[in-house]
Amino acid sequence: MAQMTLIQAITQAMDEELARDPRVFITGEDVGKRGGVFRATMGLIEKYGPERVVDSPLAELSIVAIGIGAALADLRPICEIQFADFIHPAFNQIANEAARFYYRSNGQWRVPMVIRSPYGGGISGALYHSQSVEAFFAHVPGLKVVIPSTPYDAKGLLKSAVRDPNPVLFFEPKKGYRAIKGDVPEEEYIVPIGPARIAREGEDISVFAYGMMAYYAEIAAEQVAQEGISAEVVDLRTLAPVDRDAIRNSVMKTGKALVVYEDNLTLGYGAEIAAIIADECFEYMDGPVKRLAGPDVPGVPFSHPMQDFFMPNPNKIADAIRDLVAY
Amino acid sequence: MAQMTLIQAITQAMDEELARDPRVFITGEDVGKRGGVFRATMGLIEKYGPERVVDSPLAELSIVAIGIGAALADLRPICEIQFADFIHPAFNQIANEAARFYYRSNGQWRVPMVIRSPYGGGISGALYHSQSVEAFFAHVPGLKVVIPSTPYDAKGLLKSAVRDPNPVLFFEPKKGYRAIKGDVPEEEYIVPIGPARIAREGEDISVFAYGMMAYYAEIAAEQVAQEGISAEVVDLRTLAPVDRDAIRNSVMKTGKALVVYEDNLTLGYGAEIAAIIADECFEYMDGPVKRLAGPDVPGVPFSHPMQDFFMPNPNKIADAIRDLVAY
Amino acid sequence: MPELTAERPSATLSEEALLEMYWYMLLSRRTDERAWVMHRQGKIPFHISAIGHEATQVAAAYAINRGVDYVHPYYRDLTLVMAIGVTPFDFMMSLYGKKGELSSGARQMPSHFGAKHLNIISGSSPVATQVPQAAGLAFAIKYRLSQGLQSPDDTSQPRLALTCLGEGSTSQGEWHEGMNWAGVHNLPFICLVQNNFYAISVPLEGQMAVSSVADRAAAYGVHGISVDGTDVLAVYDAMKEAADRAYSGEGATLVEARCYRMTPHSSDDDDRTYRSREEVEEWKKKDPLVLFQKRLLKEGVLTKKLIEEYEAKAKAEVDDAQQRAEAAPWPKPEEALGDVFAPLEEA
Amino acid sequence: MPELTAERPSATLSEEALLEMYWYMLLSRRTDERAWVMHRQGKIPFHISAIGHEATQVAAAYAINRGVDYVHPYYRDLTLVMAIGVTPFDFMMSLYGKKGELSSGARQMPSHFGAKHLNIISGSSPVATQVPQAAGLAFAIKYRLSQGLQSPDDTSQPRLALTCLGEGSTSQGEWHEGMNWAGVHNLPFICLVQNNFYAISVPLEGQMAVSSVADRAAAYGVHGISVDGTDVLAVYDAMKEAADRAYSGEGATLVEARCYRMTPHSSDDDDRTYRSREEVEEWKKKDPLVLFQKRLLKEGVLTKKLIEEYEAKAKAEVDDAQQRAEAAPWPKPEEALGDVFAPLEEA
Ligand SMILES: Cc1ncc(C[n+]2csc(CCOP(=O)(O)OP(=O)(O)O)c2C)c(N)n1
Ligand SMILES: Cc1ncc(C[n+]2csc(CCOP(=O)(O)OP(=O)(O)O)c2C)c(N)n1
Ligand SMILES: [Mg+2]
Ligand SMILES: [Mg+2]
Repeated sequence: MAQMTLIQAITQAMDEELARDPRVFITGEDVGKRGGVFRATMGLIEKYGPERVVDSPLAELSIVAIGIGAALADLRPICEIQFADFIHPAFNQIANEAARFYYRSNGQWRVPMVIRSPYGGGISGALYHSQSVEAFFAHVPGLKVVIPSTPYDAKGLLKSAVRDPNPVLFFEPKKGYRAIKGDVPEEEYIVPIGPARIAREGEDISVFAYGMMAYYAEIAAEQVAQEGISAEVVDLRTLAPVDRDAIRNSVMKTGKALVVYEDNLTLGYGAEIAAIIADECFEYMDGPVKRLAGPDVPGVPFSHPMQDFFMPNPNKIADAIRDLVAY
Repeated sequence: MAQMTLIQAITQAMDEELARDPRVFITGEDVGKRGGVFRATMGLIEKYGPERVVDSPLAELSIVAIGIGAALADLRPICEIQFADFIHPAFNQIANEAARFYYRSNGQWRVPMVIRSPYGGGISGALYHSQSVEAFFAHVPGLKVVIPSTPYDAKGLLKSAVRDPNPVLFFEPKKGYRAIKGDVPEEEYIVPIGPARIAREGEDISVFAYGMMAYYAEIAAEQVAQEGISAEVVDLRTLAPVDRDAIRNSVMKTGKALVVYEDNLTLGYGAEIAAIIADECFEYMDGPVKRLAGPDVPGVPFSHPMQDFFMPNPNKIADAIRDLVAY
Repeated sequence: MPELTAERPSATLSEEALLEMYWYMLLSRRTDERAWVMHRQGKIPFHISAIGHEATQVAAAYAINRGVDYVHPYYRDLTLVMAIGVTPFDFMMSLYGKKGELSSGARQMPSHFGAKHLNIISGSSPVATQVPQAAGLAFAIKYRLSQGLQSPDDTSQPRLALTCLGEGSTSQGEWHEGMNWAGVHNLPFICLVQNNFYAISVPLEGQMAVSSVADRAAAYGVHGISVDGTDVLAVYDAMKEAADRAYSGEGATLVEARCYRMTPHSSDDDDRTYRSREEVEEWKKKDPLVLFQKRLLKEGVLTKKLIEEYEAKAKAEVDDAQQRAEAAPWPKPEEALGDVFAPLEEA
Repeated sequence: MPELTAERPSATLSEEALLEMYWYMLLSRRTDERAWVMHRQGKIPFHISAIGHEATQVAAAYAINRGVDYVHPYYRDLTLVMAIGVTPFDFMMSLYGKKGELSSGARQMPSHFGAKHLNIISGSSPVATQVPQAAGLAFAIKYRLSQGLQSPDDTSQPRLALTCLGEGSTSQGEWHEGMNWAGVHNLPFICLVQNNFYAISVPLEGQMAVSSVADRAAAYGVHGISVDGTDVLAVYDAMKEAADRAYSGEGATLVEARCYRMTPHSSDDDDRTYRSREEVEEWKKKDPLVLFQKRLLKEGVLTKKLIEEYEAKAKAEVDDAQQRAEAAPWPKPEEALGDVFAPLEEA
């Protein structure tokens, strides 16, 4: 086992997949010599050459569309969008195109591609370098949406994504790139897309989260454990298609549900989790389904006091757990 | 009072606003001589000239961006997107730009514009002429999202939208353009953006819907009334910002909630309504919050049997009401 | 191929090929006309037409390696896809939306072509999305060559990607980005713009401030050609030049073929609201099917007798296609639920 | 203005104007350099620099009706906005993110300029989005003129819209659509592309297969000019021509100004990974501030003494700005919640 950061695990996953399958290539802005603005592709152009690690023009829709075309032609593109905030120009290509090829062609044409992008706030990135965009894509049938919160999962899920015959959006909590560390086995492994991960078992309340918020939820669960509160933390990992069983099983056990996400509250991903629980777990509930999320304002503000106000964090999560357990 | 169709009410609203305010203009594909592919702008170019009813190039992002620029310069653009399915190329301009100008400029720059677009299925339009896209935009703070279901509301809300200092997305249920008729007063009136409309009062169950589904819900409520079921139909009308009081008040009265929408189930707009109820009405609920929506497939299929399978309709709504009332 | 520089590529077309091209134009025309009739009879909800574009499309098909090279068409490409192998029956099935219809299993509207076995990519409705995707297909060809996954003279593999769209659709950012990628990477790519001077009701000058789409090639460092799209052989020459450039690694070409949409935009449209009958009549004199027929007659390739035989054969084929499609079963309602995700085994 | 055709527009610039332009270049440079120091000291999280672009930007500001004409800048436009009226203090406030900061109330990152009273439109980060918006501003001007809402020689109203971006950002579909609209509607619009040959690490040839961005003007039927962006007067001539075209209803202009980004892309970047030190050193010989200083010295407009005075004044102003910004209060946390919607009264 090697101890490594989240971003190192991501680089390693790409490195291994490039080595495994000659059809795998990377494209995106500054992925070549620069190794990506976060250094996720560092060293890869030196190893695999500029034909396989391809600096794109500054144009997201074509980064995705080139990926789609290449995937139709049976290559295995990994497309990097430099920040999730800049994925919107490619929205048409992702939502109208990549997502619908398999269905619209009656299963003739498929789009095995990965779109990687760093997301999330808390890094002084303000409105346009902090966005969470998973809810837009989790709403589009035909797309898989994955967000890891540990190096182990990041590597294993990214490898699964590269091998998946469908378009997979792989969002990486950039605040955790270097902050989150963990063990990663030396030997080859994958983590399947689909199942959630019970990050911590508990009896009193279920906390559903993903990405940076899953990491924070574990810290919060540890905090409240000192006070005798037993919180179960469910790291959803795959947001689409979602693991309904994991949600049901946890809530049926605890009777309380808190959903945490850093995106804006309204229609953020947690709305669906709350709606699933409200429908499928009604008879098991000992309290309302609570959501802790970013406020409904058009972006994470730059200045620290406002940014901190916006962002959920371990203390806010611990408070929400206490409140709901006390309900 | 004049009896008119939904689309006639929409045309009339634009006609009156063009007459009222010289800053109001219309742009979009085929809005000029052709009067729009659905004829919503019919007769307006003849009346107001090609400077105020402007055929755009075939390019949605610039239709919206031109509108944004003109709005920044204190004009009042009404931008037509020919089908909601084609709004995605403009996603960046709407979600990253129009929505955030006021906030990002600390209230200096505002974007008083309307984006009108026909949406929804059931008209043999298949994957790309049937989409419901409201959930994407209702998730973005800074945007108002309005969907009328009656000619009265269509006219009154569209006039409010034109006069609103913020970007308003105005989605029109195209299947109802000519199918839905109703009374519209001769005299000037507006319907404020914000409050929901109790389309029908009832005691046993609350049905939340909008657009074509609100129209269908009223029919379904009438059906089940014969069987002694008293269903309250809440036509949400304004999806963002949503009328939480109307939701709470209705559910507190009936104890049962059914949310109907024709978009895909997962993370469709109804997910937020269900999540609000699960949070704020827990103690009043006599059953799970149920959602009736389109299945999670990448589009409404073309062929009739499959299209009918996809679409909610009055019978399916009536069945869902019966099931939930019997819970 | 230095031999070709002296004479026009079209001069090398065999009589057999010329007759085939004529046949596909005719078959497409008669199929298309029948669809209008079916629509007027209320049998089908929608039709969008290739009438007036046949010369351009058949020439494009014959200039490439049909059924092997990647083709990412648009909704007006009936003649193109028929010349590649889509049959009147396939098309009739899509008009009705019958079970198992070739392109989409009746999930999509008609004219959203797609056929894996012919390397015709499945199309969507939002215009111009296919352009950067087709650049991606061309990128894949170049990639496979560079990585030794494909050999340059293996004609059983796609060696270029062809995509089509209307002149109005070049206003989209999608087009710009696709063209730009094709230029930057010098891709084996052909963008065929079928300039029929209208985008539904909006005339050319409402789309662009230049008079030829081919002028735009210069912005991308790609080769641009403008050609009379009603003239089969002229389009063939242009497309052949483009294809040869692609095959020999010289890069991308933008071809503008100028023609006319002889019908309303679609069965939902009424073109009398925005263009004069005189204009339409004027263009009818340039009906590409009539022009090509005359030319082949003059050159003795076609005969009156052959024309009649072809007409009879086309009618029989279209009749048969319509009857079989009409009799075919509808999809099951639950077929709406399939094919959301490809199974992992397909990876 | 036929008088101008004989001589270069820049020849008509007064000494006073030339000195002002020099002053703004200097003030911007010193402010910018200070920001780098502050970043190294860990006082601020981020800085993005205009160093190397000053000549282009100051000339652009002086060619238009500063503070009246619409300007929709990009993140590298520090000199441009300073020449229009943004102060070092305003900028320092944004670097720290202090309460009430001019452009965004400290909601946005620094260099996301915006000032309503100067008709500087609030900028965002996604590149090129400003281009079609600026076309919309220009459209509004033309609309107001056509509707009699504005008179053509009312210089208290905006009479053109200027937007800026880098050469890499012209790869975006947003750019294409904005340029196209400007061409089709013949708008009073200037797109100033500051071509510094890199988009972060990606060189020009990774963005486009043409060697000058101005070549792309032909695709839109707009006028294109390419100019040495390190030469104040050359850029002024080009921009003045563009502005005169806009004012007189002749339409849109695409101006490419070729210059060099003398720093890494931003404080997050390390340009040693992708460009040689030799290249950077070579370009430093074309430092626009030094070049303009030399020229003004030669022409006797500047003197050694004046240079020293200006330097002292700039230092004092930057010192003062930094101190005041450092001492200014932080926003309240709850200020995160304001300004989601404009109140109805504002309609
Ligand atoms: C993104 C998008 N916007 C709008 C439409 C509606 N629409 C379909 S075809 C068409 C006109 C296309 O004109 P052109 O590109 O010239 O092709 P033509 O139909 O003339 O062959 C329009 C506006 C669409 N399909 N996609
Ligand atoms: C849509 C979008 N994609 C990516 C980025 C990240 N990014 C910021 S600046 C930049 C390079 C811009 O290069 P250029 O347009 O040449 O301008 P320059 O910075 O060189 O002045 C990139 C890729 C962005 N801001 N917006
Ligand atoms: Mg056309
Ligand atoms: Mg640059």
